[in-house]
Amino acid sequence: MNAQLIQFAYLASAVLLIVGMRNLGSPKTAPRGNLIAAAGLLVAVVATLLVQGVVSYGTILAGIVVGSAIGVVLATRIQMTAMPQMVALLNGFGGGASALVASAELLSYVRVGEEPTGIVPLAIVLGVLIGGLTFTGSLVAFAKLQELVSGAAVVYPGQQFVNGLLALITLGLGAAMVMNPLGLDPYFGMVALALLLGVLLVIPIGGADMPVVISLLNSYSGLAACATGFVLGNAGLVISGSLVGASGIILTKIMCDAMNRSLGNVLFGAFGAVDQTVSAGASGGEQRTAKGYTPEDAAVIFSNARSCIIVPGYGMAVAQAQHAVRELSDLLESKDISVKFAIHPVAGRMPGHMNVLLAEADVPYENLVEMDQINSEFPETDVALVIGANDVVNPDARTDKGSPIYGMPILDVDRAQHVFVIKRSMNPGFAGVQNPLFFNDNTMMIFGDAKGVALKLVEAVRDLS
Amino acid sequence: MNAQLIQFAYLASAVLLIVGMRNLGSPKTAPRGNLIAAAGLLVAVVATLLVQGVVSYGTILAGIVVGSAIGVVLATRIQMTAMPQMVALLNGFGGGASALVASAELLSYVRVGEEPTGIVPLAIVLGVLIGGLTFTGSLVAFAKLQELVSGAAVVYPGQQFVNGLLALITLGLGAAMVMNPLGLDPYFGMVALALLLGVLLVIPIGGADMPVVISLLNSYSGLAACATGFVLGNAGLVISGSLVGASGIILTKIMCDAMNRSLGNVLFGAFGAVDQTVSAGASGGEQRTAKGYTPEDAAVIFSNARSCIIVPGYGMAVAQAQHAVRELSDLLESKDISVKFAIHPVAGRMPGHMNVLLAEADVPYENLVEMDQINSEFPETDVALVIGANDVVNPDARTDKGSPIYGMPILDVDRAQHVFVIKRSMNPGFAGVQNPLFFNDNTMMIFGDAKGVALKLVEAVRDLS
Amino acid sequence: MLDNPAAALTIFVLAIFVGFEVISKVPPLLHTPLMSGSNAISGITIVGAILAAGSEERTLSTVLGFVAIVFATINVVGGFLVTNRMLSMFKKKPDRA
Amino acid sequence: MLDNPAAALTIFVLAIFVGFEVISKVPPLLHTPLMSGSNAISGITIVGAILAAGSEERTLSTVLGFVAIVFATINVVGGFLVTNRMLSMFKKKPDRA
Ligand SMILES: NC(=O)c1ccc[n+]([C@@H]2O[C@H](COP(=O)([O-])OP(=O)(O)OC[C@H]3O[C@@H](n4cnc5c(N)ncnc54)[C@H](OP(=O)(O)O)[C@@H]3O)[C@@H](O)[C@H]2O)c1
Ligand SMILES: NC(=O)c1ccc[n+]([C@@H]2O[C@H](COP(=O)([O-])OP(=O)(O)OC[C@H]3O[C@@H](n4cnc5c(N)ncnc54)[C@H](OP(=O)(O)O)[C@@H]3O)[C@@H](O)[C@H]2O)c1
Repeated sequence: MNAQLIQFAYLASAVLLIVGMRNLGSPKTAPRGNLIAAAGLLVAVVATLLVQGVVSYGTILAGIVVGSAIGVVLATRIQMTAMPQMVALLNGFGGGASALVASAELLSYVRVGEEPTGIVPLAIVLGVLIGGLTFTGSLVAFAKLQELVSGAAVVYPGQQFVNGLLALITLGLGAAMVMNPLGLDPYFGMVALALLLGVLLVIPIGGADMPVVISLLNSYSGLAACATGFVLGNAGLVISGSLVGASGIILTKIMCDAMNRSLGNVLFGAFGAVDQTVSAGASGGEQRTAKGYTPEDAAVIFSNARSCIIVPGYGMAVAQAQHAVRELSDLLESKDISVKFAIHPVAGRMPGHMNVLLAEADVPYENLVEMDQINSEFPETDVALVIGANDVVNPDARTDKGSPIYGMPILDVDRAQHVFVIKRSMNPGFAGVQNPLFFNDNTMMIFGDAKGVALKLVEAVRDLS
Repeated sequence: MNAQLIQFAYLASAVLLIVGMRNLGSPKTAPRGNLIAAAGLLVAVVATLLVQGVVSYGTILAGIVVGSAIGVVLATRIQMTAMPQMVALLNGFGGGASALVASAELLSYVRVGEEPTGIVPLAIVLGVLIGGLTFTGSLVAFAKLQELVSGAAVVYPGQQFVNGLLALITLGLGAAMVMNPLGLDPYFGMVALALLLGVLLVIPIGGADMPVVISLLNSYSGLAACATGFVLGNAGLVISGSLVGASGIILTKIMCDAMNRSLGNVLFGAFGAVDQTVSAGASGGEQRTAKGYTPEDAAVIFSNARSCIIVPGYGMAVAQAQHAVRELSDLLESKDISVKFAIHPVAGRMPGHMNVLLAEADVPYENLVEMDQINSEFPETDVALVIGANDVVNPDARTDKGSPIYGMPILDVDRAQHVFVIKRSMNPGFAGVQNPLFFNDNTMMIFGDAKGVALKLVEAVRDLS
Repeated sequence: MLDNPAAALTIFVLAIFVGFEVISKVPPLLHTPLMSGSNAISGITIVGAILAAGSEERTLSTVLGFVAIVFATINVVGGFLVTNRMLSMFKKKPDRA
Repeated sequence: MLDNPAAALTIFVLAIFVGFEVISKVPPLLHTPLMSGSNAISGITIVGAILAAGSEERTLSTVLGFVAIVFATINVVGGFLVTNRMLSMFKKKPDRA
């Protein structure tokens, strides 16, 4: 096909990707948006197959078939609660592919003996570096989330010094390559170090901070694709890569803001390792006990309630309790109790995680209300039902300047008339701090697994009427 | 300066323009946004002065000095009520400049005897065509708004056929030029026809529809700049031109939506000529009379009111009544009456026109409330004070399917406890339709010039207490 | 720089997207200054005018270029100044409220 | 097409702007599908992989290209499918309400 035409095809593909992303902005148009974006990618692939010089269709087809098979299996088997690790894994493959492409280009320059010019050497180095780091980093994140390895932050003395040193050496090797692109020794060193750095930079980050890391790595994988775009002089790659780069950065920032932590603190703060003990001490001076209640106790209160706000958290995801919760909410609605769901931006382990789980359980999305919209409603609400959430409902974030989560915006459940909290124990949540909510007079703790308790609540409410 | 560097300067300039436009999004950052955009243009100009081959600095400086002097005088002398014609005039100059640049480029190709290639001939034709049309069209719009000529729509039989024919011939000449860029005969014909078309296309449009036309011409002037960008192979021009093109289209669409009319109807409907009589008949079947009241009557009602919403319209602008209105609102507030301003998107003769006038009179912008936000408040409001507005408060738009403004979103003043309407007579507004609001039992008409009546109201309210 | 039509078109399309996204976020409150401000930006064609007027020889092209500079400068200077004048009038509520 | 670094950079910068504007409009409700969807798009690098794997000779480059195709395809196919699965779960309230 005419080279010009192919470039217009890439432009069309980029437009489809942009239009698709725009359609992702509303639940009504989002499925179509996803299809449009996929069509955009398809256009790019088809256009590429028509590039002169692309001839080994067998190899290409084999690769696509193998990749598609794996992709289909992953996408259809994965449970909704496991989305964070799914995204991590896929992201790793994307980064790895970019690193491989940049490497392949370098090797063919070397084979032909022609020196790359202009921005190409730099782009090759960035593609290999960012892509490689994304690859191993994402795999470690996956392993932590899938609990193949411990999710705890792995820290040791001098860690940041070692990482800093390695990063410097890697950059040095990269610079050497830019100077002399055809010398392969620095290349191999750089690849090895980039892969190592991906591991080392992610292990000190606690399991629950993984989504921030994944989002950041997602941004990186976009930038790596962008770099290969510069290597190949392909505007389609540059545009799509930039889109992903921007998207990842924005989501990272949203998560950090919603936790009131800086990105630096997430990446280097080793939250979930040292901090935990320190902070648990901070508010745990006096030793108070919270009273446990039974689902039957709660049912009595429900029988007089007119309104209920359900606050789901990470525990609901772990317990796979979304369907039971949905059942409960249907039951309450059938008793003329208005039910809404209050969704904190970082409830769970991924931004928007709770929305997906509840949508899976057929909760209509109009009932999923964002934090800012619903906070004013708690004082007029009879029951706030907290299911496996902890940090996102910790009033210390509002009042206790000493708390490590001070300043994090929270859901004001403590202002509701009654608060029920379902969790298994008095153990703290991800941030490792005690939650004074549990000791309030209007709080009833109902200990147990989220799913089990939700089902018992259903029974108890049903029995009462 | 190095050619590459200059291109990076253009990129920097484009980034400044984009960032500037983004800052225009909020009243707090907008003044800074305007400065950033101006800085962006300055960067582009300076970079251009450093281009090799640019040598006649005397000529350039002379042009800039003359242009700046005129620009400064215009910008500082113009009254806020005359903004629509000011924008029209400036816009005409922009379009004219683009047409001149495209022509100059064509002439230098001809002089050198070198045939332009690729997209350049098409870009030249588009630059001349769109730029020329924008130039004369904007000047006619200016003349109508400034009342140098009658604002009425000029229509004659066969008008659209003639215009269509001329447009076809113009396009034919353009096509001839693209085929044979160095033949100058079609060029001169095309220029003449483009200038003529600008006039002919705008005269059938009524004075009050001018803002839509101006906004559309604004978009055109951007596209003309974009075309010269393609002619010169200058990305800075392409980017900035596209920004303006997009901006004009969006504003045009907003205005059409707010009037519930299609762009085609605005451009070819000759609103303000024929329709007027037809539609006046439509709702004027029975002959009712509205009762006139004095400002003193109104003051009595104000003495018992707690809340007032002021609805300004075109009449307030014409009467230059904004300062008097501000005085009235201050007085009412000092009597513990809450005062808000309800701003209809097309009140006045330009989108956002009322906001600028009231801002000029020092009304804080938090008090200027958009239609969608304020409509629900009318039923709980004691007094809706309509000042020189008519169509934007016509309840027929909600209820009378036969009305030409049926479907246009309006301000629901008729739902307030009392409605005062200040205007000079029972004459209809721009759309030429009677307004049943004036005959409602809870409506008091106060006839007179908006400024005079507002000042009398101030006195009367003051005297009463 | 834009010898390659595909690159030029790509830039054009992306800029249109940016324009639509950025402009559609501007609230109605500011539509008049937005109109005059974006109008001023269309004076960017002054860049082309300088290139046309700036060459050594005095030909018809440079004359057209000179007129174009005057026109474009009026548009730019007038546009930004009047926008600035308008914007400086928008004020927040003073403490009296 | 991007032989000219300025054009390439211009496209990059504009695309970043488009990305920021478009993404920041997506509501929190849809952040998880947004993440998986944009993740799938990063698989666009499959284009580069095809170019690398597609040449006639069987060199180390084509082998790397083959692996890259597999990786990128997993990313693309898995990403879009799982996003689709998620999005198809988001439903409006049925009439019962
Ligand atoms: N969403 C994101 O994007 C994101 C990203 C990074 C970090 N984070 C962090 O993650 C945290 C999210 O807050 P969150 O309130 O959702 O969760 P959380 O604070 O981590 O608390 C979850 C609670 O669920 C309980 N739980 C665990 N398994 C359970 C089960 N099977 N049944 C019942 N309860 C169970 C746990 O208590 P028991 O052990 O007593 O049962 C725990 O206290 C925040 O600190 C946030 O900063 C979120
Ligand atoms: N803003 C835009 O962007 C835009 C664009 C295109 C079209 N339009 C159209 O313009 C109209 C705007 O509606 P509008 O309600 O603001 O204006 P309008 O419907 O045109 O009515 C203005 C009223 O002000 C009165 N008036 C004129 N001079 C006055 C004076 N000196 N003192 C007191 N009253 C005076 C007139 O009545 P008397 O003669 O009896 O005094 C007239 O009825 C709409 O039809 C809209 O579609 C607006």
